[in-house]
Amino acid sequence: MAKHETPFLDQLESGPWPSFVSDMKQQAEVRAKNEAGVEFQIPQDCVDDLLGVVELSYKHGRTHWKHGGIVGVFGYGGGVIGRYCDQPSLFPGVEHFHTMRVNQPAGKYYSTEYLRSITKLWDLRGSGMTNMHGATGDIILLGTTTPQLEEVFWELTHNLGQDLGGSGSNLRTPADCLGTSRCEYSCYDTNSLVHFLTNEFQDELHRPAFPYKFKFKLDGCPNCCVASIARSDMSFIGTWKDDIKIDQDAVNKYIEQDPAYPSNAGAHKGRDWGPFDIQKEVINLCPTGCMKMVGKELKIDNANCTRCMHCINVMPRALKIGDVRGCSILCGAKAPILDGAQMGSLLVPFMEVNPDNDYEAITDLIENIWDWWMEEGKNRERLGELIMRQGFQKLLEVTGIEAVPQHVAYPRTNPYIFWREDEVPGGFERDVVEYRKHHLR
Amino acid sequence: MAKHETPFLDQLESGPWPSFVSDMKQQAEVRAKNEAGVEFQIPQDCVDDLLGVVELSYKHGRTHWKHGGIVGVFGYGGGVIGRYCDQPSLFPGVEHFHTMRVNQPAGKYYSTEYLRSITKLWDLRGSGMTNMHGATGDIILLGTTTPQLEEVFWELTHNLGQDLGGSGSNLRTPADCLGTSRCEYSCYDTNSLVHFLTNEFQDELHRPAFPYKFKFKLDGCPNCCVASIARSDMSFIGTWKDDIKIDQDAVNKYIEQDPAYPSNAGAHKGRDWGPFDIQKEVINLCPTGCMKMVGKELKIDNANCTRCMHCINVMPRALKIGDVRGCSILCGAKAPILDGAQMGSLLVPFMEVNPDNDYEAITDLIENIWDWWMEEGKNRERLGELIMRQGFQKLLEVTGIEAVPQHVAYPRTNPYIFWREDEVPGGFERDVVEYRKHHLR
Amino acid sequence: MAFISSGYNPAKPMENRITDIGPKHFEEFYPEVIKKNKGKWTHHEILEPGVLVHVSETGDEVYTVRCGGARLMSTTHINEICDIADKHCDGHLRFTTRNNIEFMVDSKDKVEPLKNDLKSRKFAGGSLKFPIGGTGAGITNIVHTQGWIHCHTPATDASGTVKSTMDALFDEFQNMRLPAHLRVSMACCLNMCGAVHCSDIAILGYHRKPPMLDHEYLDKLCEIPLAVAACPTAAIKPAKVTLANGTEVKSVEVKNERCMFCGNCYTMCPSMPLADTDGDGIVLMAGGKVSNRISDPKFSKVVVAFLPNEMPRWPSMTDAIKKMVNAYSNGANKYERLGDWAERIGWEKFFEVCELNFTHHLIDDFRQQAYMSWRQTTNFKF
Amino acid sequence: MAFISSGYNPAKPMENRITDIGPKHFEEFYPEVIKKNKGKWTHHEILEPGVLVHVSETGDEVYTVRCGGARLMSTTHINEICDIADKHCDGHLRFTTRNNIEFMVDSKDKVEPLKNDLKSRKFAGGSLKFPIGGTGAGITNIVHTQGWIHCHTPATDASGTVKSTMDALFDEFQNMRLPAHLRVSMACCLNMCGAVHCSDIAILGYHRKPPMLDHEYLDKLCEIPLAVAACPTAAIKPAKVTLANGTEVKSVEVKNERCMFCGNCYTMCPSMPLADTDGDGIVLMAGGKVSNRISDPKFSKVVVAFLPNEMPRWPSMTDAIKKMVNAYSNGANKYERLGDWAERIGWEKFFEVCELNFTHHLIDDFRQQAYMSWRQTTNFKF
Ligand code: SRM
Ligand code: SRM
Ligand code: SRM
Ligand code: SRM
Ligand code: SF4
Ligand code: SF4
Ligand code: SF4
Ligand code: SF4
Ligand code: SF4
Ligand code: SF4
Ligand code: SF4
Ligand code: SF4
Repeated sequence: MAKHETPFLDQLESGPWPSFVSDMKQQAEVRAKNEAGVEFQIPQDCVDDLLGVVELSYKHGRTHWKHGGIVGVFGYGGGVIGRYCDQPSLFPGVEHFHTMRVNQPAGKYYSTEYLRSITKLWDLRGSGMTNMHGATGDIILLGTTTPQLEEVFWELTHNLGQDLGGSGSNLRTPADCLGTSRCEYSCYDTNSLVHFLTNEFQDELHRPAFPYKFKFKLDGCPNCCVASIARSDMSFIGTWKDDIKIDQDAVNKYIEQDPAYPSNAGAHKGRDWGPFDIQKEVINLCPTGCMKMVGKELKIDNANCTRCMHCINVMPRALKIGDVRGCSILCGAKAPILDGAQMGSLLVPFMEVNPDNDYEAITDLIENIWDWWMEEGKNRERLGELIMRQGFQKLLEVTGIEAVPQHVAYPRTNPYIFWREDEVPGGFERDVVEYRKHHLR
Repeated sequence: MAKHETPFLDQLESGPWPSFVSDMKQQAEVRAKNEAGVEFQIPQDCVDDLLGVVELSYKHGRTHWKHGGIVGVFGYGGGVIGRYCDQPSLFPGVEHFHTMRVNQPAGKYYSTEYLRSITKLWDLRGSGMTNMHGATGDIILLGTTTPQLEEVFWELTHNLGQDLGGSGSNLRTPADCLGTSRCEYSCYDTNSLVHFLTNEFQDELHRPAFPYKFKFKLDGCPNCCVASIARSDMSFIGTWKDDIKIDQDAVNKYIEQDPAYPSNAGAHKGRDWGPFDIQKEVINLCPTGCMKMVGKELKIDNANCTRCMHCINVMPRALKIGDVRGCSILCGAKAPILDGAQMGSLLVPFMEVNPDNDYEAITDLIENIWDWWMEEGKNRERLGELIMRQGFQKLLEVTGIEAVPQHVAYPRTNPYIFWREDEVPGGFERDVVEYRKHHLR
Repeated sequence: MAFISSGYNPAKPMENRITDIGPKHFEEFYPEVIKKNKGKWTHHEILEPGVLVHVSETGDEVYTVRCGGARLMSTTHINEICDIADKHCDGHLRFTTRNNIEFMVDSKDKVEPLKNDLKSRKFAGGSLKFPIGGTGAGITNIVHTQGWIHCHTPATDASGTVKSTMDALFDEFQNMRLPAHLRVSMACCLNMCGAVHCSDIAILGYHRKPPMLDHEYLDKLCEIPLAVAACPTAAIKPAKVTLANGTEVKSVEVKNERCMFCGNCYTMCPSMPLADTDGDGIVLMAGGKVSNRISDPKFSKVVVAFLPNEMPRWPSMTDAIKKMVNAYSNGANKYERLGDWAERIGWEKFFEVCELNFTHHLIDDFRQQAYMSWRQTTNFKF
Repeated sequence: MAFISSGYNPAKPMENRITDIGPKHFEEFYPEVIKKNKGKWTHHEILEPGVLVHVSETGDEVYTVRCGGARLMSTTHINEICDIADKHCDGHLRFTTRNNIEFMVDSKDKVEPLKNDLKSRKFAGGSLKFPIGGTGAGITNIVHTQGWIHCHTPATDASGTVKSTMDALFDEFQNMRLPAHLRVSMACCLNMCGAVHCSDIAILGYHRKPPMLDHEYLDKLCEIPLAVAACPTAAIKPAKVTLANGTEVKSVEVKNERCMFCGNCYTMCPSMPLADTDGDGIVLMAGGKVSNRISDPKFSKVVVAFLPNEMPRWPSMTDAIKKMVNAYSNGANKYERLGDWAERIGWEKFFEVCELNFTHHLIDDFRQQAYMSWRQTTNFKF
């Protein structure tokens, strides 16, 4: 028997899509029965009460969670989000209901052994509810009490070899697409780099020293499967510098409609779009118009290709990314608070991704940027907002990067150039008396 | 013999393009000789001194004109720009050198009789130098002394039937393209409307009551030959609502390369661009892709045409503007001072241009806009800046125009909507005590 | 039940403490076939909705079966996922960046048994546990946020709006018949933890009433200068207020007409709650994208200014979304993302074919760059 | 010489005063063929550079011969224009919106005599008085401003830069061999009276030193609050200053590093001049347009941050302009405006093919909309 009636939520059990309500109900029941004999460290009926409080929100159309107090684990300034219910007497099981952010592994690959160790721990010490995964990338352990925070942390670090992720004015848990591990488009090993950066910057991840949050996201190619360009203060997007590799035989297989060569690797199989037409579907859609067929040969004018991935996506067996690989780095993406959303702006058109020297070029750049932001950033000012406030030039200056036309979509439309005194012959100091000799008042 | 040596300016006499230096020298000489026996009312050698002062600027790389004082004709707050030389002892002939702005006729058509009456007047009472025309559109009479201002004005109004144009925080002299007078593309009679508006708003043109300058420009069609969209607080651009008229025979004449049907009316004759290709030059360049050939017939999906003029420009003998004609009205264009340049933003997608009711719809709109701007505009705030500051919605509100998607290039990318209290059920006042019953602190 | 110590000693928090060890190393988690062929993949194919094969230059293949799921997940459910992975996939699996589950097997003959197993599992309430799909030119899982499950600032629920939407769009999850990827995202307030600002279709929770002022407690619970500074539109001023009982307290004053309901003040000060039954609801956005394919990434645009919270299934919202998906599906070209389609036909036509109302709310009036979104041309369609 | 009264009596300014009569009515000025066929024109053709025919539905034709000219024009020159119009055109003519002169005749046989007459006329210095051209896909007259001829704020000359540029581009005035119209505009300070903000190529005078402060006179000649308020970047503050002679005066102080040299302060206060021999010079912009044809109107972009004033012919400036015109002429498609071409090939390629340097000055840092001009994509060319 359910602890609370949930007529609203019950209506979310039907329909094909997996029902979170059904899952919560199943979990409430599992906890109630407790066949595994768990010695629950937080209220056994917390999931019942979670259902109850959410039902109340469905009735009121308002949340019933209060501001989190500052709770956390000793010495860390992040990884825990405090949360209290605003109707504790009705729902005592969720009176305290903090989440813990557990740093996910690169590429989000798991062994079941590991996952079971997490679920076991969370059954014992938490609600047994999770988010797989949080929008930043973490495993979210959803709901426990204050005393359990240190216990969970201890077990994670001692028994699972696993640390917390980020929250607060910290570096946030970096995230990546699966990269070379299972994708032929990947221009660098995202899993290795994200793991390296996460470990290299553990201090920044755990101890707040920044003006506000800071996010890294790593995409293996411009398809951007981890949406780095929209969601990270620094995004590392794989790219290449040389030519797209063409297998002309394979091109002709696509043209001949060979069934082993479906357009876009089969992504459009669900509708009959007519026979594949390389002119219409590839050449005419190439945004730079840099492709053409010469007889049976496909030609790409690579100097004019912007590596948008379209042709490669359409004909993955015929076209391959180049061999001189690295990444482009963009800065400043963020959600709309406060001054409006930003996407990342291109700072480094091409940078090597070199594990052999511990990704030196990348870490140097990161540190220059952080030095500037920590020096100049205001409280709650994201990197993107600082760039807006002080100008893109300033970012170039602090990173020692020379301005190139690649930095802009188009040059400035206003002529309001702030010349520096040392750029102007004779400087800014002038003699008004001398001037007035030639120009009477 | 020239009064001043002008080694710099002399170098601007060579080359094919008409030399302003040669013309000024010719004028200086004509005045010196004075074969017509003019009783010059300002220094006879003023053009010599003008050459001298400009030469000095060429030497210094700096202007030698001072801020103008406030000079003008009685009762008017515009039409005259005061100007004094900052080296009067060197160049006494241009010590005072004010310009007078004379309101040009619609379409800038002239009779020689009229022009000669102007030159005669200006030889007598001014420098005999002009600008034909100023960037706003006026005839600029360049250089006279303060006492002559009233004299010139008297003669203009009494003998030439001609008034001054605008300057200062006034309506400025409205300007137009030649419109139906000599252009088959014109969707309304620009000459008539510009003349009407100029006369209708004489008071606003002459007596400063505005926060800053205000400009009307009138283009007969979207080709924008008077650049209204870039240079006027309100621009009136001809357009039509129904279908482009197609003469299929003429279309085929173009396709067949009939020499009487050169592409773009011959505008590209200077280079061999190869034979005319309707697919490549018209259909593929149509920005909306709404054209196609079906056999020998050209089809236009007019509902998707944006009336960009391209196809009509290329084949003027085959394609004609529609019959339901009027104008689009855009607001707010201005130069970059202070907050950056603006182009006009579309306010009225389509408005009738109806002389029979004295263009009532248009004058009503103008007056609504002025009322708002005079009420809310800050000193030296252009209409475009006011729209930016108070929002486009405000402009719609004061003009009583309903929002339509045509008003935007794209809907807002931020969700920061300022809801008004009356739009939200229950209003903004709430009872915190009641709220706290359901949401403990 | 009795407190069980992990070993942590609150009296000596630093004793034996382990910190800064980061996440587990990914290599421990790679399936064998992934470990062996990393960096060697030559191409892939989507065999059917939800089923991919990647082929390596070594000749190896990996078959991936992708399943949707509620991101809010119990340990019971995770354990069931582990059971499946143990049975079919040598104990490995992964999650995608959009919270789908991927089961991988190293040969083709293992695919059907895996699929059959997945299809057989349902929740008691009737919904599928592991719907297969989410690949290619269709709709995949909705990236979303906490909503009424856990957050203090939402203007709507996350899990419920997502469930309702995915039910409504379920066919598109299991078919690949749209012109291109169509990504739906959800965020329950405009902090936009779901990063809905660059999605083909975005569901956003939005408040519409300025903060209530809990004057009696404000100065006690909040730092007034921080609350004042938090407001991006400078709507908040410090003020002295006389309570009903006559005491004068320090508090703040809000200029309601400057408020855009962003909730930033509430983030800094719990005595300024915004939530309201009638005020809160849904904003729909559309036309954003993230990939660089063909066109540049772009922001989503607001296409429905407000829909009320209609619990539990938000029918007006799912209706509007379906209208957009259908119009897009009918109108766009192969490979054309929703935003590119809207730009090609013009936003004026978008509203027409999606049967959505255009209102003044959709015209930007935030900051100077609003100007760029107005129409500075006569090129428009009637 | 003796004062000649017009009739105006300064003692009684209102006596017999006529005001608010507006301009002359245009109908008085129409040539006969225009008056008769207004609104009836069916089509036109550019017969050769500078020569147009417009055909009416009545069968009438009007032939127009367009001539360039310095906009700065003496009455002597205007009288000569009148002579020509009297001789060939029944005493009528017009000026175009770009300050060309148009002579119209009503039959074809009148064209050659008119052209021959025009071609025969030269200034003493050797330049043409009435070059025929300026039509179609070429370069026409340069819209420009006052410069050192009359204004108080210019950073360069207008007439001289225009003469130099038109000499350099003269072939393009008399040929129609460019891909499309190419409009050059000129403004001598950033008040931009020439409206260079939307031109294919724009020449702009620009200061690069903050205002000098004529402290001794500032308070006497200016209203300090107005000067302070004039500054768009809030670089100006009121200040007390001690002069060399020890007297303390009210004046202002300028934070140099906030100054963007707009000259707005000088417009309000003559004691803050900016002009400087070394500081002043030329900015070149490119890629703007006004017409709505094919693409929307667009702003010009800054492509050369600064070139010094090189009197009297500004060779570095005309060089850079010629490079752009040539690269455009070689690279663009028929009907493609300069800005559309630059966007198609990408601005990074524009700088390459025009052999112009890209410097940090060309990156926008003015106000928040600067952000929109940065590159938010990985789509770029190396
Ligand atoms: C004469 C003329 C330039 C020319 O050589 O043709 C001119 C000359 C001046 N303009 Fe202008 N403007 C002239 C057309 C323009 C235009 C073009 C147009 O009207 O199409 C513009 C850009 C469009 C616009 O209005 O935005 C223009 C934008 C300015 C501005 C900047 C206004 C702004 O809001 O950004 C100023 C500065 C000011 O008003 O203080 C300005 C100020 C001036 C002043 C009055 C200088 C001043 O600050 O006192 C100049 C007097 C020069 C002189 O000594 O004669 N002038 N001015 C043009 C008027 C002639 C006429 O009446 O036909
Ligand atoms: C598994 C995953 C990466 C991961 O590390 O988890 C992934 C995997 C693949 N993506 Fe992706 N993408 C994944 C999220 C994304 C995202 C991120 C997002 O949606 O938040 C994007 C950006 C979407 C956007 O622009 O809004 C994304 C944009 C693409 C594109 C570009 C599509 C376009 O038309 O713009 C491609 C290319 C293609 O489909 O041909 C692509 C192609 C691929 C390929 C074909 C790459 C490969 O060769 O293996 C993979 C399978 C395709 C498929 O699912 O149809 N992937 N892909 C993510 C699966 C999410 C899911 O569960 O559905
Ligand atoms: C848990 C999570 C949502 C989820 O359901 O997945 C989340 C939850 C919260 N976010 Fe977030 N954010 C989460 C990912 C994001 C993302 C997406 C991302 O990282 O890719 C964004 C947009 C990208 C960005 O960073 O700009 C995001 C932008 C915000 C913002 C706005 C920041 C801004 O600069 O615009 C806030 C407001 C703030 O920081 O005060 C915020 C604040 C919050 C807070 C802490 C609410 C608050 O003001 O205290 C939420 C706590 C909810 C709770 O009760 O658990 N959250 N937040 C995500 C983190 C899980 C994880 O670690 O994996
Ligand atoms: C005479 C004039 C109007 C006037 O009232 O004085 C005029 C007259 C014509 N224009 Fe224009 N335009 C005139 C200034 C303009 C301007 C304004 C400007 O440059 O400041 C523009 C906007 C330019 C811009 O976008 O920057 C302009 C953009 C056009 C266009 C669009 C061209 C394009 O490719 O974007 C056309 C269409 C065409 O050429 O086919 C056009 C077409 C025409 C036609 C063919 C219209 C007609 O059927 O008679 C006229 C002769 C064309 C020619 O000269 O090649 N006219 N035309 C102006 C001549 C200026 C001059 O002396 O050179
Ligand atoms: S971003 Fe590129 S490399 Fe990464 S998974 Fe997507 S397609 Fe593959
Ligand atoms: S990657 Fe994009 S730009 Fe490059 S050739 Fe292919 S389609 Fe064209
Ligand atoms: S704007 Fe249109 S109507 Fe006016 S002259 Fe130009 S082409 Fe003709
Ligand atoms: S006017 Fe422009 S949009 Fe309309 S059919 Fe012609 S080319 Fe296409
Ligand atoms: S979007 Fe807002 S309400 Fe939703 S989880 Fe993030 S901060 Fe909380
Ligand atoms: S909700 Fe936002 S805009 Fe309104 S008062 Fe609070 S911080 Fe200011
Ligand atoms: S652009 Fe500047 S300097 Fe030139 S005329 Fe206009 S106000 Fe004077
Ligand atoms: S030149 Fe412009 S920016 Fe500089 S002080 Fe004067 S008004 Fe301010």
